[in-house]
Amino acid sequence: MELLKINNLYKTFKKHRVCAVDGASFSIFKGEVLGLVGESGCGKSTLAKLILRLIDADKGSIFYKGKDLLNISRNDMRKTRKDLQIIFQDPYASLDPRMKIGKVIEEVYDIHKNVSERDRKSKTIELLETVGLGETYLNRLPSELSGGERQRVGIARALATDPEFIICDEPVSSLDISVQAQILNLLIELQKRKNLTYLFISHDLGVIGSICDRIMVMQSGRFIESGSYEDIFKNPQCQYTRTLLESAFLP
Amino acid sequence: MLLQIKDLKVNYAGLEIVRGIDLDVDKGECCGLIGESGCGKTTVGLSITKLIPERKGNILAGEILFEGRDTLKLTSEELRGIRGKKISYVFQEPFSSLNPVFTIYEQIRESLEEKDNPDARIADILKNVGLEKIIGRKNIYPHELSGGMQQRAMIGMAIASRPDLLVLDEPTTALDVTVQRQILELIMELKNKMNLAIIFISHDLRIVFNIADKIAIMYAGSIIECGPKGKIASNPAHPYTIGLIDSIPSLEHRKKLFNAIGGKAPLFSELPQGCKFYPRCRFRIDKCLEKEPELENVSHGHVSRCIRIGDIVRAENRHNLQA
Amino acid sequence: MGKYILKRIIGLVVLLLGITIITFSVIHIAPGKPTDLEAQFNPKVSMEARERISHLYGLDKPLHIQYIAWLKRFARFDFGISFMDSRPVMQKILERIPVTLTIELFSIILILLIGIPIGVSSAVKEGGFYDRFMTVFVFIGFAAPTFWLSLILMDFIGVRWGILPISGIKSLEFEKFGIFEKIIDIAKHLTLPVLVSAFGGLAGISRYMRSSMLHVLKQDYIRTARAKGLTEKEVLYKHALKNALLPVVTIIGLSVPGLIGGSVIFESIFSIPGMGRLFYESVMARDYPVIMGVLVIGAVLTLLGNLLADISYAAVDPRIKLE
Amino acid sequence: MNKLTWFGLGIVGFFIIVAIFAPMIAPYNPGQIDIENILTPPSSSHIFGTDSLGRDLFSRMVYGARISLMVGFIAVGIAAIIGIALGAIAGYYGKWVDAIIMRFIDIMLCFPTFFLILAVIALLEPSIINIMVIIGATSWMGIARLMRAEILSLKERDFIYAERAIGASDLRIIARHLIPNAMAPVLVSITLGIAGAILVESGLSFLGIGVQPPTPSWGNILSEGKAVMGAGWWMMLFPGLAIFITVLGYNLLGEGIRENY
Repeated sequence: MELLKINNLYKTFKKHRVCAVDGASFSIFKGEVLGLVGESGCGKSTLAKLILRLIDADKGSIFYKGKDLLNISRNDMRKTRKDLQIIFQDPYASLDPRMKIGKVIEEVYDIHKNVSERDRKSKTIELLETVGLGETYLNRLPSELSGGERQRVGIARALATDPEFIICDEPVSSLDISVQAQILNLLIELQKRKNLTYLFISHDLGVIGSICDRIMVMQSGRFIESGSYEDIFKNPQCQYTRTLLESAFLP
Repeated sequence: MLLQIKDLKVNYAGLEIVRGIDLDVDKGECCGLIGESGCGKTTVGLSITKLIPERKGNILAGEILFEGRDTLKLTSEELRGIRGKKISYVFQEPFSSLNPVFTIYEQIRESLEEKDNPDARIADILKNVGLEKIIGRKNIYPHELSGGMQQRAMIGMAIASRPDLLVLDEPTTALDVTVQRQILELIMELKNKMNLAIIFISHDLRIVFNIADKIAIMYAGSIIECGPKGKIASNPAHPYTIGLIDSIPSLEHRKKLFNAIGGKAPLFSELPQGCKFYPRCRFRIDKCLEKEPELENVSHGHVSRCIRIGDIVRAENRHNLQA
Repeated sequence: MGKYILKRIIGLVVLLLGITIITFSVIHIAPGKPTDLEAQFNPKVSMEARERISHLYGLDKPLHIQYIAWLKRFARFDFGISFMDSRPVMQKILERIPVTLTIELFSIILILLIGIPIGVSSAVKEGGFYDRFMTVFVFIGFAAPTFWLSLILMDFIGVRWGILPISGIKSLEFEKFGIFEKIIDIAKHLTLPVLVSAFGGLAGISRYMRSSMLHVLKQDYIRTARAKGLTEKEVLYKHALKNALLPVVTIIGLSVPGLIGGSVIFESIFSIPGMGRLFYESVMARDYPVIMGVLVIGAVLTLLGNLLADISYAAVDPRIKLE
Repeated sequence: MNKLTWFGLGIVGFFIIVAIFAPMIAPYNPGQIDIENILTPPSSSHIFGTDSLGRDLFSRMVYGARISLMVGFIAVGIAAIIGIALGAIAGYYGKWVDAIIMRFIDIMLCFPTFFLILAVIALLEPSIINIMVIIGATSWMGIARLMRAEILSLKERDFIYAERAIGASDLRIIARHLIPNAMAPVLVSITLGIAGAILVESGLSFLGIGVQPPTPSWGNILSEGKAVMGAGWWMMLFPGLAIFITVLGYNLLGEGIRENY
């Protein structure tokens, strides 16, 4: 079943005078892990922010449950945000440095009122446990946590609204390899247990290859190739995809 | 032996984060120094020519014999004779490692040992590192170059005085994947052409498995395994190395959970007793807590700091890595 | 380059218009017309003076027409006539500008010549006795009120020990002196004002220079310079200093308004016939045309100071292209 | 927090206490004229000596502290409110709003602040309230620029996008996340601003256009001291010293806050 349908999405940043996203059209199906790979500056992160309307697109449309997210009111958009969440790359920049970990989660319940005042604390602890943290983290500040732990808090925050779809914008790129494996395990388990759909963005073909069902290759704002894992890894059509595969140190 | 680091101990920001390192590098040999963030690998690299900022840290003990002389005992005058001349560095962030207000030409000229007729020598260096396009253009500044070109300029500066040893600290981590490959090929080309010894410091096992002759793996301030690349790849003899190899995403292993290492890296202020990897180790037994194991021989030239070398070699479903 | 200058000029015109609008609105800040305020407050100003103000500002006409009329006159540098001695305001101001600018120029030179070396050496010897001593000196410089400092200097150096003259810029028998003695005489008269005017700025620049230098010394390219084997002097006074000096250029531009503003105080105390003193006297006598004239000219001088700072910054920092 | 910062905090605290409990601390009524001992040097009965009207200098100094600190706090309060508001709006909404506010700031920064204040005071009677409002209205630009720069850099940080992603409203983002994170450097400039405001007030009073006698302010006491220069050293020493120490206190405190944030 088609969860999200995006067609010819455009975004140009006046500052850089370069077209960040140049006519992106694709669909995302329920329960799949759609991979998006490309080098830095090709517009992957911009696309992620456009899909959730964190930044405004120049033109194009994004259909979700029959509604075009770019044309609904800000208030309706805020309600639909419950189902669409995002995890960011830099664990240090994705958490408010002054906010305790418990408060980060509770703020989501406060905004969406999806959990009553009384059992917010217990729900927060339960959520922290599902991402491999626990009650001892409630009163800690982000600066006291390691990169991997902060990323787990980011994942917990994304799960707090019980979403259907999560954009993982380079979630493991700035983590050490051993921590990367832990976080990838967590993402794979969560997907199975909560039947989530991921748009998984990364510049690392090894990570993309080991977690994604379908893959889109992006270069300077445009999709130059997309297909199943076998299509992309076994017989890539474009030269750019081939160079990417050669450059990645795939074991 | 070109470089011998003997029982190096270094204190950084009040904590002993290099706790007795022994490492040898021969002429023309590429030695990979692997470790995750905060394990002290960069400090080891910087200690070789005493580049650690005085206020931040100091070298507590150990010797660094370079061509038989201990660099730690050299006068600042003698040390300058080695820095940039015999031992050169290339760092991780090319953009911030180049001085923004001096031209590329001037910064390379500074690294030349013989100051006569610099233009020809600089043109030659630029050709060697693939920067033919900017030969002769004396007023190019760092911000006018791409990331890859900036790193080529850094490498040019490093090889300007034909050094014997290149210390590379994560030279390609900040670059795009395609550019990363080109820079690594350039480094290998220069290594063979100039018979350079290289210390390649990285957190990424995949790169080092491709280019290093010998690999040393660091954890919590000390080397826990060291040996020829082939032996480490096919027959890793320390639980941490096995964990790292299992954490590398590989295509035969699609959609399955990784055999990942649990827990997180220890803080230097709270290092456990005995083996430092004990809290996260799948093969741990009580004996591991008694005292920190020594580096034991696994086979010729291959050592591991683990008392259960025999039993852990046959860990289940651990896939091999081709050399 | 031309496009940049054009853009800057347009920007300046906008700022100039803004200055005139604000100056004009300052005149109309008082609830009633300036003239009513006069009668009820300051008996000195006769009925006839009130007529002159209404005429000058055409107070009967609607505000925007008054403004345009005033702007036309301003464009021809005609600020009307001073109440006190009915001389053209512009002429009175032009007489006074040279004195204030000379004092300011010398105090900026003093600030740079002394402030920068203090800041740099404090940074280089961070944490040492010299650094701590200079930090205390700098804090005293920040906190000491200029008027108190002037009084103390005046009392001791002028009245008690009589080393330096303490008022005006020429001694009585100035006309009889030869050229050389005239210069010495003026210099003696200006020493105290320049010292006082520079004291606050000295603290500011050395504090700023110290933090700028400390910031630069932490950058990667300084580590690269050391790794290249450059002498400590080259690292500090070639690579680091040039980068640390960049922001100081803008700081000079930004300190111009403070210096001009400060002139009011020390020119009144040392009775120096400068712009500040003129402004103070016209404020005390409610001489509006002069008040407005000096206000606008002061702002214009600051504008030129900022423009000078921006252009010199762009010339010094290669990263800023004048596109 | 290092010794200097504690020293600064000590000074600030001391003068606040002096200002609050002025009536209890001052031995005499500050306005009480006493013709017998005009310009007497410090003695057991008048520890700071007396002024040219025989009034007790120590009492006037204590009440002067109240005026100076009040002017300092309220003027900077006004500047902070204007600065934080305009800075946050310019930083968060950007585009033409930002352009207008920034041009307005550039224009205001062109005027030598002291000139602007003098010009405005020349038009209004120099009551304490006017002085506070004028100093406040001409010293908010620094805080506005600082707040704008902080908001601009914070706005691009991922955690602000994350806040939007979980559905937080603009208001919640500005009030709960942007301003609190931007406050540290702004707090430093507010503390230094108080020192600046005290210096400006005493400068104005010294020039005779600030706090009008007989209300005591350190500036106008010092001005009286200038009139009797040579005859009454204590009239010059104590007010100047008080201003100097208070301003030093706030500067040290400001540096201290900057260091540990």
